[in-house]
Parts: sequence; C-alpha cells; structure tokens
Amino acid sequence: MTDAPRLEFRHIGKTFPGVRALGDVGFAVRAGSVHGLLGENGAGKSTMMKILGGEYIPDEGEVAIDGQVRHFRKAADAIDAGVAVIHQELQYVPELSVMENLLLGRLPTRFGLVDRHRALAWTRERLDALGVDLDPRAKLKQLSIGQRQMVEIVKAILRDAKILALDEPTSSLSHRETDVLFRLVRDLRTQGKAMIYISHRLDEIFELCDAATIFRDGRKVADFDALEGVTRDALVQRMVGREISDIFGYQPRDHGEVRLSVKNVTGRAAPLPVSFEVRAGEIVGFFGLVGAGRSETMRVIYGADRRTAGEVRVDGQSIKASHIRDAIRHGLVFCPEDRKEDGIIGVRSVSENINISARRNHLTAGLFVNDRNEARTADHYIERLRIRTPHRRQEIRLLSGGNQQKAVLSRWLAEKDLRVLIVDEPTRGIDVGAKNEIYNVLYELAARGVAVVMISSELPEVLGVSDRVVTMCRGRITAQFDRASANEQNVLAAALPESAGSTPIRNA
Amino acid sequence: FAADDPVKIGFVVKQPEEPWFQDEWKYAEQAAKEKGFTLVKIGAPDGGQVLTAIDNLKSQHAQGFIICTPDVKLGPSIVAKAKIDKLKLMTVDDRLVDGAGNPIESVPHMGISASKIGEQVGEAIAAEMKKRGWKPEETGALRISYDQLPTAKERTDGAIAALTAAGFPKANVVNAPQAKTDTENAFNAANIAITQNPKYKHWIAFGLNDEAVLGAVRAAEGRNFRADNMIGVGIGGSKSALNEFAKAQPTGFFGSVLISPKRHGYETSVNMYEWIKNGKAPPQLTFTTGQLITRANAAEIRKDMGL
Amino acid sequence: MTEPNAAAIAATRETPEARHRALLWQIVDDYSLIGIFVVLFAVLSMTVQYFFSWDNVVGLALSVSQIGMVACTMMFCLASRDFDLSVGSTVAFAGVFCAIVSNATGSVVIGIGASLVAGALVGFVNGAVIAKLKINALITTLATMEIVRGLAFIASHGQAVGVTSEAFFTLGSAEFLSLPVPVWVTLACFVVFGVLLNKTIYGRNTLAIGGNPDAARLAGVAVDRVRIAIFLIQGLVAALAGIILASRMTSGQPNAGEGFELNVISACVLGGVSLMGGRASISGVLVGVLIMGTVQNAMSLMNIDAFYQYLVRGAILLIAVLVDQLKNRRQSR
Amino acid sequence: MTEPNAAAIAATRETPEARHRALLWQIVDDYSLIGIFVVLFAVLSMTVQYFFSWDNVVGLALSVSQIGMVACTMMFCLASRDFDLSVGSTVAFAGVFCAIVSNATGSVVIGIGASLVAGALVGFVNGAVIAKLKINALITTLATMEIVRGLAFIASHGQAVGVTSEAFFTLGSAEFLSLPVPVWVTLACFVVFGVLLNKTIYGRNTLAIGGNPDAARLAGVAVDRVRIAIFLIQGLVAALAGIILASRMTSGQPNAGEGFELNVISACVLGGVSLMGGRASISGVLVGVLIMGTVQNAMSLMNIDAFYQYLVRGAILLIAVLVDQLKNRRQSR
Ligand SMILES: Nc1ncnc2c1ncn2[C@@H]1O[C@H](COP(=O)(O)OP(=O)(O)OP(=O)(O)O)[C@@H](O)[C@H]1O
Ligand SMILES: Nc1ncnc2c1ncn2[C@@H]1O[C@H](COP(=O)(O)OP(=O)(O)OP(=O)(O)O)[C@@H](O)[C@H]1O
Ligand SMILES: [Mg+2]
Ligand SMILES: [Mg+2]
Repeated sequence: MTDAPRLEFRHIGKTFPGVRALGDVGFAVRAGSVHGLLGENGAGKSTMMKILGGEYIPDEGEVAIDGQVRHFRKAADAIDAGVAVIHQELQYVPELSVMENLLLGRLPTRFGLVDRHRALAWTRERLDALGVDLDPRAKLKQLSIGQRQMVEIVKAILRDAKILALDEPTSSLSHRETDVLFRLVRDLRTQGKAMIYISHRLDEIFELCDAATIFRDGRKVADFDALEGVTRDALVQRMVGREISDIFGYQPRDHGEVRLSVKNVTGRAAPLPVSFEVRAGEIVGFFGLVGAGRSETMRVIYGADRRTAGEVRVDGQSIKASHIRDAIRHGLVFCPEDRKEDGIIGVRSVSENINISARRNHLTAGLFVNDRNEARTADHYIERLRIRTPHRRQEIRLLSGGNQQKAVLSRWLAEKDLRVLIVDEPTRGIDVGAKNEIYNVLYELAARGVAVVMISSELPEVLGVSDRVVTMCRGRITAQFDRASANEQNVLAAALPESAGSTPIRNA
Repeated sequence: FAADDPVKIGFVVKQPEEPWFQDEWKYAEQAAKEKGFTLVKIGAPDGGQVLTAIDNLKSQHAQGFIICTPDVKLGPSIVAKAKIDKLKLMTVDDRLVDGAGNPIESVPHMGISASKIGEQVGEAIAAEMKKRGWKPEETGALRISYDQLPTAKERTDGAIAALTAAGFPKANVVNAPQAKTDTENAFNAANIAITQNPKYKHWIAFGLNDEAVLGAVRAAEGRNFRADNMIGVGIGGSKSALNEFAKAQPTGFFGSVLISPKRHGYETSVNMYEWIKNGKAPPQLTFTTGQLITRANAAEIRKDMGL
Repeated sequence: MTEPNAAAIAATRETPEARHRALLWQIVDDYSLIGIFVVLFAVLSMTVQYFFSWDNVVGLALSVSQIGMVACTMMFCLASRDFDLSVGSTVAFAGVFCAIVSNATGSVVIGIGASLVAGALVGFVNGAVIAKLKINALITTLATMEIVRGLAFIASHGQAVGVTSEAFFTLGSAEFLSLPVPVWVTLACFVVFGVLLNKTIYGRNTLAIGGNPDAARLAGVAVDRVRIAIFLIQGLVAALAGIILASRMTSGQPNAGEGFELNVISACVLGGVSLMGGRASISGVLVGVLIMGTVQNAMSLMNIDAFYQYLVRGAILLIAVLVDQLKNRRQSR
Repeated sequence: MTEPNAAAIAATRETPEARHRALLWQIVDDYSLIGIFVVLFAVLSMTVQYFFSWDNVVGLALSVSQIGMVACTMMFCLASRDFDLSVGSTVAFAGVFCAIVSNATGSVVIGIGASLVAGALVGFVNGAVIAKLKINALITTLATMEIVRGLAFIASHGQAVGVTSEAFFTLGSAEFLSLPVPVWVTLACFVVFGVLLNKTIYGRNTLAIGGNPDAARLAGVAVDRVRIAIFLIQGLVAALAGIILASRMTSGQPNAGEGFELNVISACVLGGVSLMGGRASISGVLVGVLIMGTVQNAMSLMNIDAFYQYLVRGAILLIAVLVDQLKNRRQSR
C-alpha cells in the first residue's frame, strides 16, 4: 500500500469533437514530490488536469489515488477526494472579495449565517503565514492579473489538499511572486503533498521538479524519474521534436530613425509622466515587477485608456489621444496581456480572431469581407506559429491557452502597414518551440523596420531578445540599458523599488 | 358555394380570455350544434392578428365570419379583406367605422354602443344616489379610465354624460387612470384619487368593466367608504360582480349592467348560418340593451336571459 | 455593491489623498441611488399636494407590495445570471388556485398551502429545466409563463373566482400598527432576502454563480442545486404575492399580473442588479421598487394625462439610471 | 454557426473517421433547428386539414411578416449583447405618424419618409444613450418603449388614424408573383441582413462586439459606432414594419404591437441567437420566426380552445429549444 504512488493516471484517453486531446496516457506522481508536466501548446496538459479536477470525464482510462480507482463526475468529487487544481484560465469571481474567493464554496457559518469575522481572521492569518500580502477585503476585479493569479494559487493551497496541480501558475507572475510561490511549493513538498507542475519555463522545471513527464500531441513521449543529469536541450528535443540550441536566436540589426516617440504621457491609471523613444528596427524590452505600470502606460499610449496629457508620435505624426483606431491607422498596435478579458473573442472562430483588425484592408468592393483572403491569412499563421486547432473555424475558446495566445498575436502580425508593435507579455503560456518562432517573427518585423516594444516579466527573455532594456518601477521609468550593458543584476536592481515591503506582493 | 357543402363560420373576438367573449363563443357553439355547422373561434387582440385570422379562415374554406374587432377603425381593411377572400361579414358588439369615423352601413351588425352602456351605468348610479338622498356636491365620482382603449373611453364618457344630465356636477368627477386593465391597477388609481379628494363624504365609481369598478370598491373600503357610502356600477355582469353579490354583507359594488352574451353569440351565428345556407340576409342593424343587475335581482334577471 | 467597500479600498491604495478620494467615491457609489430617491421623495413631498400624507404613503406602499416581494427573489435570479418571465403568470395562477381550493375544501389554510406548493412547483420546473436541461432561461420561463397563464384561465374558465370564506380577506386588509398586512409581508421579504443575500452561503453562492459560473462549479459549489433553489423560492414568493393580491381583491383573477415580470425586472435593474450576473444589493432593489412606485403615484396625484404618463415614466427611468451611471463614467478608463 | 463549416472541417482533420464524425456532427449542429422545422411542417401538412395550401402558406407568411422584418435587426442587437424592448412601440408610432403626416401633407411618400426618419431617430437615441452614456440597454429601451408609446397615443389622441389616400393601401395589399408585398419585403430583409451579417465588416464586428466588447475595442473596432448603427437600423426597420402594418390595416393604430418585442426576441432566441452575444445565424432566425408563426397558425386551423392555446404555445417553445439543445449535451463534456 505504502509504495503505491499517491496519484496515478492510467491509460487516459479523451476526444473532443474533431480533436483527440489525449490518447492512452499514463504517469504516476509520488507523495512528497513535484512532478513536472511539459509539452507543446495543445499537447493535452490542461486537459489532463481538468480530468484530474473532475471537470472532464475521460473517455478511456482511470485515475487512481493511493492505488484506489476514483471516478470523478464533477469538480466537487475531486475536491472531496483531496485534489486541488489551479487552472490555467483563472477561475475567480470578479465581484467578490479576496476572502470570499479564497473560501468559495466553504465559507464558515454560525447559526446558519456566514461568519465574516471568523472568515476574515482566518484568511488574514493564513495569508500572513504564507507570506502573501493581499487585502482579504479587496474585490478581485480591483487586483492586477498577477495578484489574481496569486489568489488562485492561495485558494488551492488553502484547501489543504493532498494532491495539488498547478497549471502554468507563474504565467502572470514576475520574479518576486514566483519566489514566493516556489517557497510555498517547497514547503508543501516537505509536508508530503503530491504536486503536478506545468510550465513552459524550463528553468522553473529544473529548479522545482523532482520528476517530469513530456506530452506530445496527446501522447506521452518521455518520463523522467529524476531530472539530475537531464539537459535542457534534451527536454526541448523531446517536447518539440527538433533541436533548438539557442531559443532566443538574437541577431544584431541596424536601427533607423525614431519611429515611436512618447513624451510626458499620463493617464488616469498611470498618473506619472512617461517618455521614451523607439527607433525603426529596434526591439525594446520593458521590465518591471507586477504593478510597475508597464501595461497601464502602454494602454494609454495605444489609446485603450484615457490619455490625460502628453504626446505620442509615430514617424513624427501625432496620434490622437484615447483613439485606438487612429493609432492603428498610423500603424501603432498593441497586443494586451490579459488574453481572456481583452484578447480573444471566445465564441468566434480562430479565423475571425486573426482577421478582425486587418480585414479592413482586404475588403471586396470596399464592403464585403474577402473570405478567401481571410482564410489564407488565417491558415498562414496557423501554420507559421503552429497554432494547434482542428480547423480555422474552431471557436477560439476551445483552443489550448498557448494556442489562443498565438492566435491573438497573429491578429497584429497580420496588419499590413505595421510601424510600431507593442506586445504585452507576448509569450505568456507559450511553449519553447513557438516562443522561438515568435521571437523570429519579432526579429523579422524589426528587420522590416518596425519598432517593437515588448513587455515581459521573464528576465531571460527580456535580456535575450531586446536591443535595449527599459525598467519601470511604480509608474516611473527607472533606467535604460543597452543590450551590451544589461545583465540580470543591474536590470533587476533597477526594477526593484528602493524600499521593499510596500509592493503588492511581499517577499518573504 | 354549393348547397351541400358543410357550412363553416368564423367567430373572431378581440379579447379571447375575457369572460364576455368566452360566453359569446359558448352560445355560438350552441347554435353550431343545433344547426349543424362548424364554428371556428379565433382570438385577435390587435389589427395585425385580425388580418391573419381572416386569412386563416379563408385557408380553411369558411364561408363567412362574425367579428368583434379590437378597433372599429379597422373597418375598411376588414371589409376589403372579406371581399377579397369572398367571405360574408357580420359584426358583433362593436360596429365598424370608415376612415371618416362614420359607421359602415353595409355590414350587418348586432350590438350595443359603448356610450349607450355607459349611459345606462350613469343612470343607474344617479337613480341610486337619489334614492339614498346623497347631496351631489358631497359626492365624488371615480372615473376609472383607460383612454388607451377607445371603447373604454366611450363607456366612461357615456356614464359622465348621463350623470351630468341627472344634475351631477361635472367638477366632482375625478379621473383615475389605470395603467393596465386589471383590478390591482384600478385599485391603485382609485386609492390615489381618494387621497387627493378628502372632501367627499360619498363616492360613486364606474369604469371600463366590472374589474375596474371592483378595484375602486376595494380601494374605497380600505379608506372606510363601505356599502353605505359607495356606489359602484360595473359593466358586463361578470363573475367578479356576482362574487360581490354573493357576499354575506353588501359591498360598495352596487350593480353591473348586464348584456346578454347569449343573444350576441347565438343569434349572430344563426343569422350568419341562414345567410350562407339559404341566402337569407340578416337584419342590417340590431341594437340590444343592457340591464342593470344588483344584489337583489341578479339571479332572477340572469335566469330570464337564459344564462 | 453588496456592501461598502470603503475599508477594502482604503487598504489597497497608496497615498492618503488617493485613499480619501477613493473612499468618498465608494460611498457615493454605494449610496447614490438611495440619494436619488431621497431627493425625489423630498421634492415630491414639497411640491405635490397630498403626496406626503400617511394615507398616501400607505397607498404607495400597498401599490408596490406585490412587486416588492417578487423583486426580492428576482434579485437572486438576476444575480445568478438567470431570468424569470413567469412570475406574473404565477401570481395570477396562485390567486385563482388558492380561491378554487379554498372554496372546494372550505379551508382557507388548505387553499393557501396548496397554492404555495403549486407556485413552488412552477419554480422548481423552471429551475430544473434551466439548470439540468440547460435550456435558455428566457425561453424556458417564457414557455412556463404561457403555460401557467393558460392553467389559470383553464382552472377559472376565464372568470374571477370569488372566495366564500370571509377569513381570507383579512390577509389583505387587516392592519397592524396601522400598516396593512401586505406591506408587512413585503418588508419581511426585504429583511429575509437581504439577510439571505449578504449573510448566508446561499446568497454568496448565488453571487459567485452569477459572477463566474465556472469558478463556482470548480470550487465545488452545487451550482445546479442553487439555481433550482432560486427558481423554487421565486415561485413560492410569487405565489405568496398572488395569494395576497387575491385576498386584497377578494377574488382570484386569471388575468392579474400581466406585464408584472417586466416591472419587477426593471425595478431590480434600476436598483443596480446586473443582468450579467454577480452584482446585487437589497437596498438598491428596495429603492428601485420605491422609485417606480413613487413616480406612478406622484403622476396620478398630479393628474397627469394618461398619455403623458408614458413620457414621464420613461423619462424618469432614464434619468434615474443616468444619474446613477455618472459614477461609472469616472471609473471607466 | 453562421454558415456550414463542413468543408472547412474536412480540410484539416486528422484521421479519416474522426474527420467523418466531426463533419457529420457539424452538419447536425448547423441544421438541427431547420430539421425540427421541416419535421414540424411535414407533420402539420399531413395531419391538419388546409394547412398545406397556398392560401394558408401565404397567410402564414403574412402573419409573420412584421415579426420577421424586425427579427432580422433584433438578431444584430442581441448578437452584440444588447437588447431592444422599444420595437413594438416604434411599430405603433411609425404607423400613426405615417398616417398623420400623409393626411396632413396629402403625400404618402412624405408620410412614409417622415415615419422612417422618426423610427431611425428613435433607434439613434437608443443607441447613443446605450453606447455613449453607457446605460443598461434593458432600461434604456424600456424607457423609450414607454416614451414612444406615449407619443403614439398623444399624436393620435388614442384613436386609430385612418389614411385618406388609397395609394397607401397598395403597399400592404398588392401582390407580386402571387405573394403579397409585405412578404416580399420580409424576404428582402432576410437576404439583406443575412448578407450584412455574414459578408460584411459590419456584421462581423457586431458578432465580435457581442463576443467580447473589450477585446473588440482593443482590436480597433469602432464599438460605439457599430452599436449606434445597430439600433438606428433597428429603429428604421421597425418603422418600416409599422408603416406596412398600418397600410395592411388601412390605419395607424397607437396600441398596435403590444408584446411585439417579446415575440421578436423569442423568435431570435429560438433561432439560436445567444443572449450572451457573439452568436447568430440568419437561417436560425428565419426558422425561429417560422416556428412561432406556424404553431399559431396550426392552432387556429385546428380550432384549439383559446385557453389551451397557451399551453400548446408554451410546450412547443420548450420542445423546440430542448431538441435543439440536445446537440449541446454531446459537447458539454
Ligand atoms: N472543450 C474542448 N473542445 C474541443 N477541443 C478542445 C477542448 N479542450 C481542449 N481542446 C483541444 O485539446 C487539445 C489539448 O488542449 P490542452 O488545453 O490540454 O493543451 P495544453 O497542453 O494545456 O496546451 P497549452 O500549453 O497551450 O496550455 C488542444 O488541441 C485543444 O484545442
Ligand atoms: N487598489 C487597486 N484598485 C484598482 N486597481 C489596482 C489596485 N491595486 C493595483 N491595481 C492594479 O495594479 C495594476 C498595476 O500594474 P500593471 O498591470 O500596470 O503593471 P505591469 O508593470 O504591467 O505589471 P504586470 O502586467 O506584470 O502585472 C493595474 O492593473 C492596477 O489597476
Ligand atoms: Mg494548457
Ligand atoms: Mg502588465
């Protein structure tokens, strides 16, 4: 009994209309270990976790906990069996408070009434114990994505489950919160929990995991009982089926004239004036901690949020404030970070999502949508970025998270007369192979003379891709580094607030 | 039309859920049974549906129809439609008018004019007031109005005309518009009207139908105007009225003007049948009269009418 | 919306002035609609004769008593991202059915009981079809609206059904502390459902389901059960409203409550309940109901022509939401 | 949803059987509701006397012509996650206004023009208030529903307004290829709006807005402008429907079209238009409209008792959506 793994998947198969998401997949997770799960976008990782969480019922196979076969019919069954899953697509209730989200479905009561005081005290205590600084009374919709993700993580941890699955928990977290998370995960491991950890950031896998399994196209291609001695390249090779020696593959380029010039721009949510310039062919990486104000600033520049002052120029021409279409007309586009809220149009097809903006340039008779052209565009990007979808007419919400991200990116790559591209966390949730592909696209665009601004919270990515790194902290630009002078230490130092402790997430 | 074809007659009414029209249909059905023709009952609460109903009758090879239209101004289009579809046409209850507002003489009609019924209500109230010896200046009149419906306006206007003719001061008529034609809305309208006019010692009430007056009576009761200080006279002699009469204690619901659905339903159908079957044209115009029923005589009069 | 967030905000904001400003706005947000109503009431009291009199206030309260009761449960329904069009029919059917059963059995208590059970059953059917068969709530309740209205007509042969027992009428006309019983019942509904919404798991789960059904389901909330409960309770309360209405009118009327559902839903939406689910407050709904009733009452008192009443009703509705939305402009980025 | 995906599927699937199965299901998805209607129609044709006759089919088409026209634009409205309750009032107002202006000017053309402009104006106001002032669509259009109905009553003094010019009536009664003009107009609406939905940027943007308004805005869709256009066109088409109705009835009636909005919305939802936005198909709406009309027509032909008609209507509504939803069960897990 004691040597039965805590959790075992046996011959799991799952088919969706038109998609075989998983076929005869199995692996085991020991108690007191962290088991990495890797694979390309659409490999079936999240589907596996949803089966574990009782959200999907597998067509074939079974899940065994401590050697005992369990059939979960609904999420509540899995919870009862001691399983907690943090889903890739965050599942929170925006209108409720942090406390209520954390205690969703199990608020304490007294005389049949919710015991708010007890709940609050308990939540505070647990948050403090975990070293997570969140106000239990703030509503989720008031938090940044990173904070929301933190809430989701804490929600799962607070369930005291014996099996914990984390599906890309760090996709919206930056350095500090990631550290907090890692510490939490290690604590849980010593407590004997069995954990599954999914991530596309291989460093994290090496840093955290005791064992790993690799999926490809819904099948298991490799199992590693231990990660000692396994090379990064070997993992990548197994995942994507080809060698990627240098994932960044940076090549120096010549930079032209100033394309984007931002002067003293302020907005409601970004009240401090920000100025910077980007040249044609230049890729500028923006780095900062969660809440540093990078997204806010870029939204104001794009016109998504109201601009209260300042000036934005593309090739010397001034862009109207708070007017997205004017920005697009001038070739300035912005790919938002929150793909679920601001990116995808879930119930529409992949093709629709790719073509929504660029189609205005491809009308027939100035009025009718050119279906053939759109199909071609969609198929091109589906192939180029390896968007895994049964067909371009699939509703985009049915794609895996990484593939949705690729489709949203394609929307902007398809723009005809692109001059300035601002991408906010473009590789969030994207696999190594596709990351490489996306970087290549960025280089290509830059080579064509596009000015690229890339916000990223992944330091290696910022350092590996950018010609220049800009750091932000608390709504202000704190430093700029050339590619040559930028390194982990100085960039991170410039991104950290001088007095730690007042950032949203506290470092333990 | 060949003499041995089965006769099929449509009976189209504007408010199929109303007891009045249910009764009309019931008696028409009785005629159908006796004479051996088919009766098609269709409800058509608005103009569009009237036209649909006529089309529908044509599709099922009816030879004629009787209609109580939701709006008399639909006259020309109904007449035209009937002509195109080669259907014989009679009207019941409400008489069609042309574009200029004059009755369309060519269509046989049986009914009672809305203002006529209203006048009967007014007369009944005036008579009862006199009997009780109320001073008109101490009495307020609740006009539970629903002017959105032309018939409703004519009925209440008729009542006012009869009351003023009997010497009731027009200034004492309080308009209480109901937002919908159900009892609750009549209640609310009347309640406010009473609040507004604390000066009156007695109240009288009239409206579109029994339900409107019933609402007024209930509202008055809430403000302590009971049977001896309230005279409400409704229209229709419906179950709402009979329920009031059946109560152990008299209420402010004094009476209701009863019109006979039997004549309207039965006679019109028989006339139409004769017209189709034997080519015997119905009388061009038949006016029926309403009769006041009160607590005292309701049962008796209903029996006389064969209800 | 559910409760002042002032404290929560104060904690997350950075500078003291920002914190102060946020706090102030939050208070405005939380109470703006109440403010609108208070101003409206005060202005009407001063300008409209008889408006501010006990008789009139009681009349006003009575006139919204049915809507008020059902608005409480409709709030839950909308908050969970559902929709119920069948309440008007249920009100009518419950009145008719109560009268019929009372007459048949000679017992008002049995009549009321049977009618409540029937109402709950209608609600249960709605809930089960919507939650289990996953049929759109609009269509489902439109269908039951038709069916239940039909049953009301069939049961009553389209006629008002008088109740023979006098005891029945006290329910609608008796007074307690000089407020009529229906008003007390409505007040009780507001208290009960206010507590249910804010203080119980049921209420919190309702908001969670409306805010994000998937999140609620994944957190182990028995989503289907809660939704069915919401509809069941709504049916029950609608039946209660129907019984009280029948008692007030001393007869069950099959054509009662037409258009009732839209009035109830409007009152809720006016009170800040989001049709997209997840947001509701009992004080908002109360104010929504009161504004609707007050406007109608004042118009009648002012003798506004029936045709012009349409204009005023429409305009007031717009103004009330507009003023209430101004706060959102500030928030919108 | 918008059009058969069968071909697209076949092109990119993996294994042959999976491809076949997917293709089959896709066809079921795309055409299930149409299938339901075909079965319904066939059964009625065989069982109900006179149902399957040219006269009756034309009568049926006429009876849904107004609803059909407005359902086309309501589809856009719902697809963009909005809601319009004011169409019934607009139908009434347009009829009355057209009659009044025609009589006053002696020109039917001016009357029609003025009425169309008025309808478009109502729609524009709706759209502007909803899109720019960000007021809830339900409340806004409820308000305009009241206001416009009031205007119709005021303009007509509550009475039907007869038109003196005979020319006006041809619009409603003339036939072309033995189909009446209103039916042609409705067919034209379905074609035009079908093309608009599927083949133009306007239609695609409408769906995108309904799917996710924030994302659409960030993708450069002129969200406000599209929403205003949707309401404006809806007002215009409702006015057209009102004019045609008035012409059929030879008078403008201020109380026409009550409950019209609910019928139109039901037809759309029955036709698979999602109230949550983003999903609509013109063939679905057509079938939704036809099912509603057919059921009513057949009931009249079968001489079903008025009270029992409520039950049948409700039941059919439920069955139609239920059968249609069965396909979703398959997808749900
Ligand atoms: N409900 C669904 N309907 C149809 N297809 C689905 C559904 N859910 C998942 N899929 C498909 O199943 C495959 C596996 O998806 P899954 O989300 O498990 O991938 P993943 O490995 O988590 O990828 P990522 O790294 O991008 O998150 C994908 O091709 C996806 O399109
Ligand atoms: N109390 C609060 N009320 C509302 N919003 C808040 C509050 N506290 C923090 N936020 C949110 O925090 C976020 C600030 O971070 P922003 O997204 O601009 O940073 P960033 O540098 O892009 O970091 P990242 O995108 O990695 O989270 C904003 O979304 C802001 O709205
Ligand atoms: Mg995934
Ligand atoms: Mg950001």
